[in-house]
Amino acid sequence: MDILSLFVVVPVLIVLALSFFAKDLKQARLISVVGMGIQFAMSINLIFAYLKERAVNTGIMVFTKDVVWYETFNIHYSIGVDAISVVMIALTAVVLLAGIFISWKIDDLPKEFFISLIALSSGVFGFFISTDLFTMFVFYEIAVIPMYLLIGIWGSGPKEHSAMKLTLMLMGASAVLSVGILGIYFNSNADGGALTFNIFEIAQVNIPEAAQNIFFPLTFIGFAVIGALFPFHTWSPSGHASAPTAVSMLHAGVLMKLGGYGVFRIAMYLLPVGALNWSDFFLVLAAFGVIYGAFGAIMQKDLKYVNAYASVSHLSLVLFALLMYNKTAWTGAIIQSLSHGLLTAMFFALIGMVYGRTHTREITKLGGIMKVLPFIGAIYVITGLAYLGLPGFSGFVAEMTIFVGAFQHPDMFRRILTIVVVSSIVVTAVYILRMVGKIMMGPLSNEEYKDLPKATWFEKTGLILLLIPVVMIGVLPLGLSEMLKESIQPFLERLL
Amino acid sequence: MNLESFLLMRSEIGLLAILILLIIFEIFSNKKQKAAVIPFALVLLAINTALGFLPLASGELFGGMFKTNALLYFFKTTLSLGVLILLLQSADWLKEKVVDENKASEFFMLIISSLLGTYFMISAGDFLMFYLGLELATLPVAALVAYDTYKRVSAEGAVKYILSSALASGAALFGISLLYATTGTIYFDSMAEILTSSNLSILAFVFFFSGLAFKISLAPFHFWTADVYEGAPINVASYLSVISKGAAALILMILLFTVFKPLIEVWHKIIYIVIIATMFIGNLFAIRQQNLKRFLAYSSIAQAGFILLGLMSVDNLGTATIVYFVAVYIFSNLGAFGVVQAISSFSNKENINDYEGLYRTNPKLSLLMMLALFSLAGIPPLAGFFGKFFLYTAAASQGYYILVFIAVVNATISLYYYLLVVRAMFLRQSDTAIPYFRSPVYMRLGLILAAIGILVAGVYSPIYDYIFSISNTFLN
Amino acid sequence: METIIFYILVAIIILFAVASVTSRKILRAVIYLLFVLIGIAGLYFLVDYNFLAAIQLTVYGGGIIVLFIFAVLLIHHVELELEKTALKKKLIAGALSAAGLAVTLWAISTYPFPVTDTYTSIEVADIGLLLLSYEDGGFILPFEVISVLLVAVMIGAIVIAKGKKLTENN
Amino acid sequence: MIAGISIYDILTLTSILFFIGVYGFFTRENLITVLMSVELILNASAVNFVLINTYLYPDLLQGAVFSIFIIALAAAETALAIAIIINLYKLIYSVEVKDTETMKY
Amino acid sequence: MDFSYTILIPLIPLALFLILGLFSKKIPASISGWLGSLGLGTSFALSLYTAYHYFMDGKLEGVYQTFIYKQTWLVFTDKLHIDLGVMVDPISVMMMVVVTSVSFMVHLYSRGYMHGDDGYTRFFSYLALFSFSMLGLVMATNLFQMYIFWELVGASSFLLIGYYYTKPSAVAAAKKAFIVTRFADLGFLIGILLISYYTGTFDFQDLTSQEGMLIAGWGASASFMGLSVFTWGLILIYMGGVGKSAMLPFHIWLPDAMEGPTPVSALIHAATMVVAGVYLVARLFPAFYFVDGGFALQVVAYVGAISSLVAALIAITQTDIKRILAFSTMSQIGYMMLALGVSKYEGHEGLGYMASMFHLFTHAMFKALLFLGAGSVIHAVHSNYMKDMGSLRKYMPITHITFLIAALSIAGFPGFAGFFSKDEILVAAFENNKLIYYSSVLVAGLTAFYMFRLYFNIFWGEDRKYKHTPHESPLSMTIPLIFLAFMSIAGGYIPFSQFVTADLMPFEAHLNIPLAAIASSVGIIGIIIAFIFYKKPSELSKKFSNAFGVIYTFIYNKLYFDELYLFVTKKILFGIVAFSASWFDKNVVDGSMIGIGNVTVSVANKIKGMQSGKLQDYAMSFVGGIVVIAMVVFYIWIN
Repeated sequence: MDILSLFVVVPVLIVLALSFFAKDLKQARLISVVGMGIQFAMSINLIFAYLKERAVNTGIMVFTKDVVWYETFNIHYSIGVDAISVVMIALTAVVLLAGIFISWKIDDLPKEFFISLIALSSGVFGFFISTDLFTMFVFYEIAVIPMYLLIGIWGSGPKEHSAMKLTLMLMGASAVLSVGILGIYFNSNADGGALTFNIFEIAQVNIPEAAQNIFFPLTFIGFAVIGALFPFHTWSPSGHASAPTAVSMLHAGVLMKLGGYGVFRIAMYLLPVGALNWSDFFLVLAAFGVIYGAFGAIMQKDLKYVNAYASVSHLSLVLFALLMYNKTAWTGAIIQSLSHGLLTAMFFALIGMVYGRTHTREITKLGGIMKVLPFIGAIYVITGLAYLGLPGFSGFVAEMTIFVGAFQHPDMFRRILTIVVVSSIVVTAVYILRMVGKIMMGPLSNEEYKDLPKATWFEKTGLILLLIPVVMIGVLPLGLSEMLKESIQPFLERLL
Repeated sequence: MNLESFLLMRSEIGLLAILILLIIFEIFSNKKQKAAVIPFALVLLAINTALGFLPLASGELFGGMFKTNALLYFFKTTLSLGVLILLLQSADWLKEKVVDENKASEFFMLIISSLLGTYFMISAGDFLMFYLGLELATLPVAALVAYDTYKRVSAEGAVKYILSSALASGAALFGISLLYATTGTIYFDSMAEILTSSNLSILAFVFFFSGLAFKISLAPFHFWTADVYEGAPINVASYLSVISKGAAALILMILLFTVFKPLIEVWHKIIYIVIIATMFIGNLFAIRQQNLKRFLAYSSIAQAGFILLGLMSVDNLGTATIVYFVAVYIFSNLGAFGVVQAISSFSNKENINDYEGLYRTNPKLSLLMMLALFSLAGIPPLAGFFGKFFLYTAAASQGYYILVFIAVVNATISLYYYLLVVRAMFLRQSDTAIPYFRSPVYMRLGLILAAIGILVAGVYSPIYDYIFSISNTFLN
Repeated sequence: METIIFYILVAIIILFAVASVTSRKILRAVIYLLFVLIGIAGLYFLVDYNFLAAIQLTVYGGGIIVLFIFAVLLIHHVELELEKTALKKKLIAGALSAAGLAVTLWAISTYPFPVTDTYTSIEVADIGLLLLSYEDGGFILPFEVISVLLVAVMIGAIVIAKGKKLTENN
Repeated sequence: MIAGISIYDILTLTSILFFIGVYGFFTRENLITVLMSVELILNASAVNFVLINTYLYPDLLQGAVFSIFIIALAAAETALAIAIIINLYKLIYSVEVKDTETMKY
Repeated sequence: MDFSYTILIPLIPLALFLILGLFSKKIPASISGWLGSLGLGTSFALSLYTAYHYFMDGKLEGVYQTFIYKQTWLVFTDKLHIDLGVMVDPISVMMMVVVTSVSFMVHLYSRGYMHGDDGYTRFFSYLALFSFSMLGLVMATNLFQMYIFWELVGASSFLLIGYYYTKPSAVAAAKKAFIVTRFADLGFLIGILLISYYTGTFDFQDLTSQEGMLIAGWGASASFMGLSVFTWGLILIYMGGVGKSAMLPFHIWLPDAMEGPTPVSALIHAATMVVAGVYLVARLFPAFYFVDGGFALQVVAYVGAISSLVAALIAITQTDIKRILAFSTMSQIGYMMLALGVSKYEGHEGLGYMASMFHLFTHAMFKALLFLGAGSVIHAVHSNYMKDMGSLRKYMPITHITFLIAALSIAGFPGFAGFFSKDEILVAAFENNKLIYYSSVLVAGLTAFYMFRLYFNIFWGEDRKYKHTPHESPLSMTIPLIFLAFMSIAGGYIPFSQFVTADLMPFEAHLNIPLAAIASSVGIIGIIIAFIFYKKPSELSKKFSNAFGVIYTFIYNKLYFDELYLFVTKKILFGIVAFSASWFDKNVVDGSMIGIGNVTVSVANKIKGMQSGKLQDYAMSFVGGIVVIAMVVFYIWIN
């Protein structure tokens, strides 16, 4: 078994182990935490293995493997990673492990909860390692569908409605995406070769411009919906608000990144001409989404809604950066994906902890929580500051890289858009501080909150797991950004 | 004609033998032994199915009236396997309700004879055999629909079915007669050579097509479906939705790809419209159903629309994707119907509402139901996903992207109503949930077989590759 | 002469067909149907398909019509009048049938049928041989199939008929 | 071959017969009469086969044989249909079309 | 010469922050205070050593050299990258001394002031964080590093203002400070983007070098609304400075920021962070001066002048002693700004630059002293309001004397530090811009007046009925007062023009006696008026203020700036933009997505009648289907 396939196999094995051996919550979480711990260790190992391999391997992807799956369609199980996938895998592993810690006390159907969560993760891991369109699409859908159960069974509030909306919008998008993928597939022999789903083989082909113009928007929208592109983002606030903590974490932290990743890896790479032709249109949407999401977050009353709109804003920024076709902006986009993944996961974890204790997420009802929950409060403030782009945390590095990169575009229109987008940092500060100030600071809003239980060890572990990479990226970004840039280069060359 | 070539009809002879054995059994068994017919028939059919995995040569018999080739043979085996699963799932129902009324062996006889008709229909080399096969496949089922003789809905359903199908076969027959008028032959091969596009041949085709469309339940020829499924015993509805629909889809494809190839311009347009209408109608009606049989009826209508996508690609690809999808669809639908059957025979409950909280009492059944529904909806890594995706591929290969787009939109709508059932089973909790029960062994076997099909048929690619490799056996 | 007979037969067929589908007295409708069938048998005689005509008369006249009559008698009094069909339904049905007929006739009329002068009369023996021949053009296989079919239908009919008369349900 | 009568006349006749059957199927209020309309439809096709065979393709007897099978089949179908209708009658004491509408939407 | 050890100056506070922050629960208060003070003391000592070392040996052929030690931190493009490092040049060395000295004093002082507070250790960790950030800012080698630390000081300011986080007003003030400066920083960031896009560098040396793209190439750059984009870039960068230094119109956060503990106000909102804007302009001075004929510098000058005047006027009317000091700070920073604004580049021409830096230095000392003194007073009477104070000289002699020294210094009383630095500013203004000069002289008088209004109200006047008899603060608090008092006098005698100049070449600066006389007499007049009004309780001031009526109210309410901002943010941004965004999202965007679903379901309900359950309807649709398909096909066929 190769180093990459294990990322899919291990979750599957854990799912099997869970379904056959887990009897109660204790066993279920033990199996999950051990399994995901292994997965996490594997992802750390992968980073080093990648760096080692990269030194001797100059291919776009390393650790490649190719097994014919459906011969007639030329579908292969072909895998490989570059720096981008590696960091995404690491992100997934971290968030997942943290999520399992956060779900330590899940009481309703614990076994099923962990099964769904881990099944979902296998899709995510598979998605990040695939280099075959079809395989990738398969994993993509595997990653989306367990969300329905996760939100629907373990969620709160109008969970059925939210779960349905989320699932349908995402699956609708993936349906659109499938048309795009077919379009790419049937144009992959434009230069006279065989039809193929292999991304890197298609990249050798110049798909006719007319086809690109049709299939780029399909592919782009297909992926961008999960990346919360305006106006297809509305599944995200209600979905996140209803989802249980770990699921919100995983979804906002990892799943929404599939969108940007897909756009980058497929839509832009395979349909470069279409991408250029459509870029202005989507750029305006993305820029609008940045500002719009930020303003949307200001007026929300529910903490999770605030965070969900914040995610819309931050992920639109990712799409915005991707549409800039610039190495720096792209690096920024990927760092932003990472950073947002970690930070938003932290936020959801914290919100979950507050909610678990106070049983409310209404900003107006909460206040002065820091006094009674100092650890959670402190981390909340730190997360907030990191989220609004304070230097020393990953968010700053990501945003600055995007802004500087985007501003390097020679086109005036894009630079003006960049300035518009930059101004979102103020709005971000407003809603973050409003939230932090209201719920963590100020006088205690309710006497009943006086004796809230302090953070437990597993909650602390989960949070610290997430905080460490945030600080690491924030303090020492150079290695990461150089590693990413190297991998971005071939993709950029395709566009320019 | 020697014995060896005669054995080309091995599948049919097998079924005929089973039929005769069953009749003999019925005649010579006393009242107490009647119940033994269930294992007896199952074993016989299992043997016949197992024999179906032995290779068989291609060839023609009776002056071209009977054809067989690897694809047809594969398909027959699949159908046989489907019927076996279906009978396993019905065994419990038969034991409890039917044996008492002393008509269990007749049930088998009717199913087997209908299956035999299906075989002859798809193996037909001329319109007469086709027509007889069609009727042989249809008429026993009409009797089966009425099998719940004490239920009004069953009787009503049977009436609707027999009369509607009489009209449909009348229309098809009229179409065949007009085709005969334009070509002077009832043999497929010679007709394919002679047939040209003319007003009359088109009209004849439309008449003929309506008859098959009726069997496949394509809009606007589908209306009987929901009522008949609802009225019929669950296993009969299941039979209608998988076996007769699948076989009809196959023979429609064969005829369109061979006999009606000269009319390809015309039937492509017709199919295009029909696909869209069928998918929308099936989906929109399915959304608001409460009765699961009715629900699955509409779902199967929508699925029929998907099957037809493969027709847009008149080549290996189209053939293979259709056959593959039908095979996958058989497993998925049998899974879904099997669960409905299991629950209905335990609790007599068939409504979606009744399924609320099912997961907490019967996790395995709920899980299988979810797998089956997700497979129907086309969620990976279940077989249905591959089936659907390949059908899209087939349609897209001819540039019908808009059609594919409409199809994916419909797939999303269909996901909605499949999720409604999942919602009831998993998300809801209910005090009146169906309590835990353990299904009898036949039922479990039937369900497990269906589950294996759902899980394996997609991921395990050699199945599709095999189908593809044999799918050109009837195309030139 | 043949022409005249043909037209008489046509008149019989169409008139009684119409009567058969409109008559409100059910038994009369059955009898009208019988006349239609006889008219069709007449057509067969006219083209010298005597064997077919005979089958038509025996199977239809002797079998099916009797079956109908039995059914009617089982269910109704002989004089029972059927309910009147709503006019709207009639109009829609009529319009639809007329439209279908128009399309069909138009399609037929635009088709250039070849005219052949060859004429062969057929013997019962020919048909018998054909039915039992397994060579090219033989019909032994359909013959076998239809026998299975008849058995199956018979079983089906018996099974349905032997269902208990339940008084407790409905 | 009937002197003075062309194939078009024959086909017109059978078409009319077919659509009379269809009309009957649409309008009859009684299941048995509906079944009778089906007989007209089937007969139209049977006549078609026979006369087309005679008029156009007299070399082979495909049409004629086909119509024999149609007649046999019609008989079988009718028998089964009547059994089913009587079965319904046993349950609800009616064979009206409008009494078969409990399942809808 | 090797100055690489200067890196330790910021790193020591950073280490302190990490230790105190991570183990804030574990470390007892007794240790953390000492630890902090010790650390900052070390930094201070290092800074002093650096200053000595640099100003003695740092010259090469009469020009101060710049020493840079840096490490690449993040690479953006081939040209643009962020380095982190230290830059040792006259102003950074001076700022190091200012920051570490005041910080050290504040640390010492806080040990007494914060005694017994719950978050004692947390407080010291924040202070350490701030010191680190501020030092990083002043030692920045490039624009982006400065921006990074600029943000960090903003955040530590946020934390420190909101230190009493259970107090809603403190939280509000912290938020306000952060958001207002953040908005200003937006300008800074865009300015950086603009400048770096056209020049391809962030580096201060490249940006300020005469041959650099910015100065040599501005003429060739694109222009926008008649001004070079470089000018726009500089103005935007200056916007960041305006925000941080609380100039008009971004000054509104500063008075509110007084909600923080008083030592914090002394450190951040008087001596160090708020002068970052001045420092920023000084850092980029050549660029400001040369690009577009110094247009951006004019902006700096006028913003400074107006701010200083307005702030002085408002200060007269306030009653909260910390707010008075806050407005005073604003006014004095305006002074520094205008000094920079009127300065030229070379030699004696660059007097304004030198004066600005000089004033920055002396101001840091006496303003820190004023705040710490005020803190001492507040500590004693537990109130911020003048009405609760009076005759405190009897109870708090040391505080009284040191406060008086500081007040005299800020009022420009001859012989005190403020006198010298202010005089240089007035000279520079007089030489370059008369209008600004007159306004500055007026401000000098106003300053003296409000300072002594404050002084007399606190230490003289009526003896209030104190609940607890006020007593002198402990030694830990008075020692810093004494040190700073010393500096408030002695600071003026440092020959600044020898050390800090625009073109890095020392020059001789002389006291301009006539101008000094005018200024100090204006100041003395202010003191005398204050003496008359407030030495003894009298109705005079009240009558006087009543005489101004509306104008007084207008000024008392700080020109209604707060209300204006509140209107813009609450009503327009929140009420209209954000509200309509969320409404739009919920009803239109989400509504249309849900609408698709609802339409589908309602269509499904509408068409249910098709499935009527009637056999004959089905038959009709069957035949109808045939006919329609046939007709459609024929229609296509015929055409």
